[in-house]
Amino acid sequence: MAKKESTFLNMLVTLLLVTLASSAALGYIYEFTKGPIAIAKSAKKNMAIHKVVPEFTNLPGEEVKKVVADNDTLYLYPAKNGDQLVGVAVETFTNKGFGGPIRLMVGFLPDGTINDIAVLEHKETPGLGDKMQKSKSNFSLQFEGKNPDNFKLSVKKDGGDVDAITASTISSRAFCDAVQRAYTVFKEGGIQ
Amino acid sequence: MLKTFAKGGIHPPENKLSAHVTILDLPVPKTVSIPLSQHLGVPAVPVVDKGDAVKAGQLIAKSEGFVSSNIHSPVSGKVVKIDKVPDTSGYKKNAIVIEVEGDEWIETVDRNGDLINTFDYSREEILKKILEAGIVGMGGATFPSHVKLTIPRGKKANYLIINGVECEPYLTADHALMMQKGEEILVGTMILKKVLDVDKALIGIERNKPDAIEHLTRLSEKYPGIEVYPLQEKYPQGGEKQLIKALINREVPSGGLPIDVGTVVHNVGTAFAVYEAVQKNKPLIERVLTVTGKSISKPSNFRVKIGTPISDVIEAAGGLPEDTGKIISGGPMMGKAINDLSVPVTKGSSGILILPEPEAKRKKIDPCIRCSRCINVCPMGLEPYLLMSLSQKNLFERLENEKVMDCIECGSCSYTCPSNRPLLDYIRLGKVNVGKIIRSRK
Amino acid sequence: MNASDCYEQQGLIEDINEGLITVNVKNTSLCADCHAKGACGFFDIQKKSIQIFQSSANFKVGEKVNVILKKSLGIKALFLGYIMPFLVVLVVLIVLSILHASELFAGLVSLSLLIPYYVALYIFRNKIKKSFTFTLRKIE
Amino acid sequence: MSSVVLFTIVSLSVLGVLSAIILFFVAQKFKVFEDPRIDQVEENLPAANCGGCGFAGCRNFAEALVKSESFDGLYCPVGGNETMEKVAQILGREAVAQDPKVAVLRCNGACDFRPKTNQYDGASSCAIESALYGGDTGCQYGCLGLGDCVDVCNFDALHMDPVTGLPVVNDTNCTACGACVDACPKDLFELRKRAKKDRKIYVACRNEDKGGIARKNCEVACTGCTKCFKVCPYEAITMNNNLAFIDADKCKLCRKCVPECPTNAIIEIGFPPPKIKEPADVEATDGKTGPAETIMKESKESINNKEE
Amino acid sequence: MSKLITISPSPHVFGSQSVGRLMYGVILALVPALLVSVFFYGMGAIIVTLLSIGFCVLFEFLIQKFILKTEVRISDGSAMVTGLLLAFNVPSNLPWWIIMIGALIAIGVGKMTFGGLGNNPFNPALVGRVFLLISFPVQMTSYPVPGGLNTGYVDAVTGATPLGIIKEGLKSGLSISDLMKEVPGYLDLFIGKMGGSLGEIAAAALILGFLFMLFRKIITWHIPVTMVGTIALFTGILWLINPDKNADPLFHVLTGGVLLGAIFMATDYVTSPMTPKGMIIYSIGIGAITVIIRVFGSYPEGVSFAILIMNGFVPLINRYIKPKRFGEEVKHG
Amino acid sequence: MEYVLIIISAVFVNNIVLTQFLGICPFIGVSNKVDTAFGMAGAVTFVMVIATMVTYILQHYVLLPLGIPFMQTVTFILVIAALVQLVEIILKKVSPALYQALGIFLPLITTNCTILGVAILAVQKDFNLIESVVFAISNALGFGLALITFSGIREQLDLADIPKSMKGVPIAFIIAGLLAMAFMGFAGIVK
Amino acid sequence: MSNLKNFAKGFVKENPVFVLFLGLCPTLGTTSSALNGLGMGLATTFVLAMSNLVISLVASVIPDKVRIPSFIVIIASFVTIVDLLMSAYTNTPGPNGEPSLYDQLGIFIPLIVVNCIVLGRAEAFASKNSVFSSLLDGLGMGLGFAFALTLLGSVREILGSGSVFGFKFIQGDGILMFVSPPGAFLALGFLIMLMNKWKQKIV
Ligand SMILES: Cc1cc2nc3c(=O)[nH]c(=O)nc-3n(C[C@H](O)[C@H](O)[C@H](O)COP(=O)(O)O)c2cc1C
Ligand SMILES: Cc1cc2nc3c(=O)[nH]c(=O)nc-3n(C[C@H](O)[C@H](O)[C@H](O)COP(=O)(O)O)c2cc1C
Ligand SMILES: Cc1cc2nc3c(=O)[nH]c(=O)nc-3n(C[C@H](O)[C@H](O)[C@H](O)COP(=O)(O)O)c2cc1C
Ligand SMILES: Cc1cc2nc3c(=O)[nH]c(=O)nc-3n(C[C@H](O)[C@H](O)[C@H](O)CO)c2cc1C
Ligand code: SF4
Ligand code: SF4
Ligand code: SF4
Ligand code: SF4
Ligand code: FES
Repeated sequence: MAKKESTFLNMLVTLLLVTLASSAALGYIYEFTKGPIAIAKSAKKNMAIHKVVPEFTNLPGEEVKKVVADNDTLYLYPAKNGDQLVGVAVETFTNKGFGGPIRLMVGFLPDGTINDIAVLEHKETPGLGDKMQKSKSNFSLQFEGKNPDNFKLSVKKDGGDVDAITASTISSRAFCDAVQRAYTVFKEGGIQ
Repeated sequence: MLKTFAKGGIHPPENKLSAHVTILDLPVPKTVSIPLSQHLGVPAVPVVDKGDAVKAGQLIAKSEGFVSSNIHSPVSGKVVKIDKVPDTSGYKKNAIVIEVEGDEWIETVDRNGDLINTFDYSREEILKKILEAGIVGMGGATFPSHVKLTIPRGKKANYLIINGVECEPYLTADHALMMQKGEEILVGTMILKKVLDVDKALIGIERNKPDAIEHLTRLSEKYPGIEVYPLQEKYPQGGEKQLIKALINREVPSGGLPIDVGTVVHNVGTAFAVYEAVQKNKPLIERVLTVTGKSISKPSNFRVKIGTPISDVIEAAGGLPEDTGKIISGGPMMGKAINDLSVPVTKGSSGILILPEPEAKRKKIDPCIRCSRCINVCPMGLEPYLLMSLSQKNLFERLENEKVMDCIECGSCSYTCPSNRPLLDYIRLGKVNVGKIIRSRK
Repeated sequence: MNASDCYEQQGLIEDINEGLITVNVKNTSLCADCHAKGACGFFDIQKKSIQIFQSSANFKVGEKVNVILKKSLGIKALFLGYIMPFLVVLVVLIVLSILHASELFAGLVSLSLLIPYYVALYIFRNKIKKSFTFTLRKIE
Repeated sequence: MSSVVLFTIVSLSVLGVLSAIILFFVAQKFKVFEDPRIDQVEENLPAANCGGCGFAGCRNFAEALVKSESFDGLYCPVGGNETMEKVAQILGREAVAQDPKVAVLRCNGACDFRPKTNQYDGASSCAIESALYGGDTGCQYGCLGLGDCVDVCNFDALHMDPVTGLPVVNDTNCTACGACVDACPKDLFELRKRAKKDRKIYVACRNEDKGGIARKNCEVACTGCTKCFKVCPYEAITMNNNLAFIDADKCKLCRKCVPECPTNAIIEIGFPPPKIKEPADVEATDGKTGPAETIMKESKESINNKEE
Repeated sequence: MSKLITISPSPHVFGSQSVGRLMYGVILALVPALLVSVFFYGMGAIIVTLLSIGFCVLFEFLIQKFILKTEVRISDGSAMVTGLLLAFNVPSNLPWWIIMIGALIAIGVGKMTFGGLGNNPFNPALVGRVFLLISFPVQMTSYPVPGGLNTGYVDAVTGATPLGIIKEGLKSGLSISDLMKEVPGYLDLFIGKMGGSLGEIAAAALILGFLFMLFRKIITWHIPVTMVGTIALFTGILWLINPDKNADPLFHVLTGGVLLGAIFMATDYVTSPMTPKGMIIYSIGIGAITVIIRVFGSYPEGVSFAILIMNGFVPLINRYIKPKRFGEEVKHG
Repeated sequence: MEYVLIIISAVFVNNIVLTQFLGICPFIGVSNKVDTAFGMAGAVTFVMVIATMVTYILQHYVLLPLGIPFMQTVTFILVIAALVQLVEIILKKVSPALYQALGIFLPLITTNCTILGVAILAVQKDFNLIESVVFAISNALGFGLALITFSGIREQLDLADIPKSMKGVPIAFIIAGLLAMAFMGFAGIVK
Repeated sequence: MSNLKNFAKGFVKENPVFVLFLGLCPTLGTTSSALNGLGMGLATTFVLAMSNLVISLVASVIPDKVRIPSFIVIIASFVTIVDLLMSAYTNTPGPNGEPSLYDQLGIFIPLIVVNCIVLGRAEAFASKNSVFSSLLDGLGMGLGFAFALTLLGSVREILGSGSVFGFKFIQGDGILMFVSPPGAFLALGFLIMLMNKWKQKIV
């Protein structure tokens, strides 16, 4: 095909065709990926819930309960296996972090025992406060299987039971603060 | 606080070894060679030929154009050749070589040493005498004095400044001259005042010459309108821009001349030469210079015929010491090193300095550590470290913008640099290159 | 003229007509310094011609020259061309939002105010033209 | 078709058309594509950006080549005729061949021939030294040996010979860009026509002093004796200010002048035999004989050969 | 004359200052602070200092000799100053390999990549220090508690710096008056009995060094005085506004690296402006940024960062703040 | 107050060049002269603000209502490209003298990733119109700050003896790294 | 030029990052680990190859003056496609809650559209060459880009966290600076320097 002259009409037509083709293709691909994208998105949240509570069959996202505290919101996701409540995942926060707010997902068994904790969001210093993540150190493991009723959620320096991350008392304190807040809310109204 | 200029400056050890030595007349040498270019401007043109007999004081080369100067024979004898001879420029340049025979002078010169302190020539007459006597600035720049004294139209001088600062270490010629020919200098100053039509003449002298200050102050009482000012010791106070700043707190604008701030500056030697030219009809054929150095046996001040080879002068001061490392025509800060003892004394030679071996060598160059010492000492407010690197990288436009042409080449920056950087060497090179560009633009 | 107060651009004289010299300067894009500009075609080099009234005695068509613009004029151009319209948009936007106009309205109105701004520039174009003077210098 | 696809198509098409209109105007008013030949030409230039052509860089030169009507005065000394030929092909023009040139140093005042009379101790720059004075030997015309020329040579064609204290031109690398010619404050470099096999005969001296003085300061100085001038059958030699000069264009390399010179100031290079010694060999000798002297010997030897 | 005479352009006489003398002067001025440090931190201070100097000089030597293949000029003392100051900026219990990395970064990245002495835009010792702080935050923020001459090296008991205590306390909502009880008193702060980097603690010794350098004309007063003044001024204003949340100016000046930074690091010739006016602008900048970081930032101490940031602005300062040229404004007096 | 936070954050803490890595190409490429850097900063401010406003309106009043936010990339780039060119045309038509002066003063502004990046970030951060504009301005300032400081250092280094192998781009990256490191000191000023 | 050469030149001789210095933002922004670098590189490769392919197909019928806008639309479409695909299939967080690849690459995916290499190749190569060689060119350039990103990512990961592609080989942290922004600049600076030296050696 020969190159078209750059007349105004030619240009309009070409561009129209190009845009038509592209947009049609894009529209189609969008339709095609819409499903997987949505799944991936919801899987992201569920993933965190999945990780912190035992196996469940319901859709905790549908049954979420919001509790407002300290100018922010905690989310309680009940996890049920059939009709049986197997645990509650609490999305909690603290503003006492070293680098800014920290958001955690704390999984409680129905009796209030901490099952697991996942860090959703933090801005702590790499190498210091970021050791609260499971992938970086064992710090958060010490909470597993502890019930805050008989495990004091504050660092040893402040008379609690938690071993702080080396050189990161502030982050450790903040972590405890977030877990404590989750537990309080869980206690107050979490258990259905 | 004594007066001094505001910014920069250094105070190197003074070493004024010959400070109180009386000026002696050096015997007339056997041959003299008189360079045709002893002044700033166009070289003079010889008016004698090989074989001609000349008398002392006779015109032998005529000024060529306005910015040029007459040259007279300092001796009587025969012209043996007009040829290239090494001079202080470091190159061989045309000179008239005269073999001395007898001591005949042209008749007009009054060789009597008595002071004549009255004159009543008109300004034009004085200027003409100065022009004819071939007087140039004795402060080192050798700028023809009649040019300086011809005030451009539209400008007016209000001060005459006489430069008795002599801030260069070692040199004492001006000091000795002020002590011995004080009154003549003052008369010369009166003459200059008349030419310039100013009421006030200021004589600036650094306080390391208290006797000269005292001597001239006392003498000046007789001469109305002349005032002597003691100044704090600081190099380069003798630079005319700095001296003007120190004395009357005016700054010569960048690229400007002293006359732009209503002044004319002359060296005490020039004033003396003017006195001799006007009152005694004596052209500029001899000058006072210092021969000095730590290992010179007799540091002295001599009155020397122009054209005398410096070897004669050094001989008279006790000969060249064993440990000579460097021979400098002028002072240690601005003088020029020379490599040939046959180089003649010229109108601008203010001294001969012999540096011993260890002092002659420069030290190893280190990288610039940006200590800003060079900036702090630069009397012109320049940034020598920057100028040097711009010059090394051939960035002429930036050099011009950084005002490289304002540098007075005082060398304070090189003196002070802890890294021994050859700042002035490169700045000078930059000035040459930028100067070329500026000229090509015109 | 002191070079530090000026910008310079190389150009080629395209035309000389009764003292009106037209010079083509290359306006290089951001990628000017990039040696891969040959590989990159993003809105590449454009030419701009500049008209200068200057005695044309010394110049020939096809000659390379430096076009010199005073730095203060460059800054003025920057101001008129970019900063001022930016301020206009910003101020109007802020005023409208203080008045609680809807975002769409505020946004569109403040953007459309660029039109009168440019119209104003157009009206004053001759005045502007007078204040922007260029000088030519030969490149040896 | 779902509404999303529909909206996609509509919105993008609208935008596409709008930008088409805008960009149409852009194209109309602004877009001046650079002549693609400039790129092509530039690709064929040596990319040395040395300025030997008189332009700021290879690209500027390429532009000039493309824009000009003929190649008058446009020549890349670095690429030489070959490059100009290629460029001419691209532009469909006639290349003007120029004789290739090479830099020669018109001073042979090695340390052995030219005793030092003083010691220079300023900044290490020929320009600065020469501004200060004539130099650290009796000859004020000769090489100062601080290598300003070496610094500016972009082609690694110059290096200082530590023994002679003189720069040595590497004929193979030298592109005759002329940078050294401009850099030398003593004006010692000359770009001479490259003859066959890089043979050359030239007066390696710039000393304008009278014979005796020149000779006293440097053993190999041209004394201005005019012997060579008289012997040259082709009038290739001129005398000026006590100095002989051989015009490379007229010189036919007959070598008659070479043995005439009483101070061996005329240098011949590239003539057989013997072969030119590698500089490495020179260094291997006890360090006293520098290339200059080697050259001298060679010329003497070749004289002998001829006489036999 | 047996020897050839020398010819060179003017001037022909020179002052007596040299790079080596300046650098060794700085080292001498730092000795009192080192002694105090040894007094409080024992062997650790000596080991860290020697290691740091050793590594810095070694790296400078290796890079000059084998990588850049230039003249080796370790004897000019600048690498030693860098090493000493790097050591002064780290805790006295820092493991040897971290010191090595710090020295490599300081000399290798901070100095030699730019061509060595005189060319680096950023203060090498601080480049090394901040690099370590970000890379090894645990080790770089665990300061030994001053325990006298026999405090160990790596086994030292660690604690917090006064600034760290304040910062942490404020974060947990305590007030200054409470916290002041936890930090050492002013006399201790003045003589250096507190936790901190090994060279920054001894205010008295640092000031002694300052006087020595002033006397020897190694530095001028402009940078140190302006910088300390600015910090005192800004913290003073904050303190007056809210003494319960902001420590007083004296505390701010005596703790952390203010004095060390002001006297020895901000004054580094190479990375500070060339004119007095420029120096004043520069040190006001350092002071202001230090206070901002200390009060609002997450780092308890900001001097190092502040100096590095202002180092970045030095070329601009030099470009716009020129010495007053002679004859610039024509005065007719 | 939140505007102040946006400004401080974008200029110092999360500087667009030094920590967000946007606009590196012009940062490395055009930052040789301080004068040009100043000009660039001014021009980029204008373009960035206008581009952000237009894309904001596009996003919120076209793409979102139509349910096609995935068309963001395509539409934004088209709009921005056209806009940049449009400004040029208008300037040229409206005041040739001004246009010519700018031509000598500044390099052209092309659509680089800063402009698109800021437009997209403003949308991602859920800013309202004014916040978006403030965000754009502060990023332009941050860009300008980094560019100007950087060009100052490079101008100075032009006179220094950088080792040969480091000359040019490598040293530029080292400087940028050290500058970025210094700017890390601002961490935490804005939470 | 042979097809092979055409393909290979992107790796060393005309490497977009180390030699041409193009697309520096993603290079710095996405190389905190080797895997991220590789991911970004591959995403870019896809766009490059596909847009080169399509453009070389249609270039001959597009009038000169709308060339650029058409190319932009085509490239942007492929970028959007990558974006959509990645948000669908690479958006799962890691086992320990590390952010997904899609999240880590973040804004740099849409910004592929302004990456000079993409448009540059379209203009300079695809619009003038055959479909197959354009595809190869795109693949070569893209893989060269990916190679550079992976290399930088690996270096940063090794130094910064003591691991490559997530496999840890030392306990604890590495030199954390290398995983933070300044480290990206420093590492790239020294890599380019080394590349320069190496290239000089092999030439
Ligand atoms: C650069 C730097 C980053 C820091 N980051 C954190 C952090 O992320 N989390 C934290 O708890 N402490 C951090 N700190 C340390 C605190 O300032 C404080 O020193 C520490 O929390 C208290 O020390 P301790 O835990 O050893 O008692 C950091 C300190 C510095 C200097
Ligand atoms: C080119 C030139 C022109 C000068 N013209 C005048 C002049 O017209 N009037 C004047 O008073 N001095 C004039 N001077 C002399 C200078 O003011 C000055 O006295 C001279 O250069 C020596 O000064 P120095 O020794 O401080 O360098 C001129 C000097 C030069 C170099
Ligand atoms: C750095 C410097 C130092 C100078 N020192 C002196 C000095 O000590 N005495 C002096 O008479 N002239 C000195 N001059 C020369 C003066 O600037 C000026 O040329 C001279 O006083 C003019 O007088 P004249 O024309 O009579 O020589 C110095 C010049 C410079 C640049
Ligand atoms: C007064 C003074 C202060 C210095 N401060 C430092 C410093 O803070 N850090 C450093 O690495 N070197 C310092 N040096 C040494 C030297 O200047 C430094 O290594 C250069 O920056 C290297 O180019 C200092 C030197 C002097 C004279
Ligand atoms: S720059 Fe010139 S005027 Fe300034 S100190 Fe140096 S020599 Fe003197
Ligand atoms: S005095 Fe020397 S070391 Fe100091 S700034 Fe000037 S040139 Fe540099
Ligand atoms: S020797 Fe001279 S002419 Fe030859 S390449 Fe080198 S600088 Fe150019
Ligand atoms: S030839 Fe000229 S430039 Fe080269 S070293 Fe000799 S004097 Fe210097
Ligand atoms: S990739 Fe070039 S500016 Fe960002």
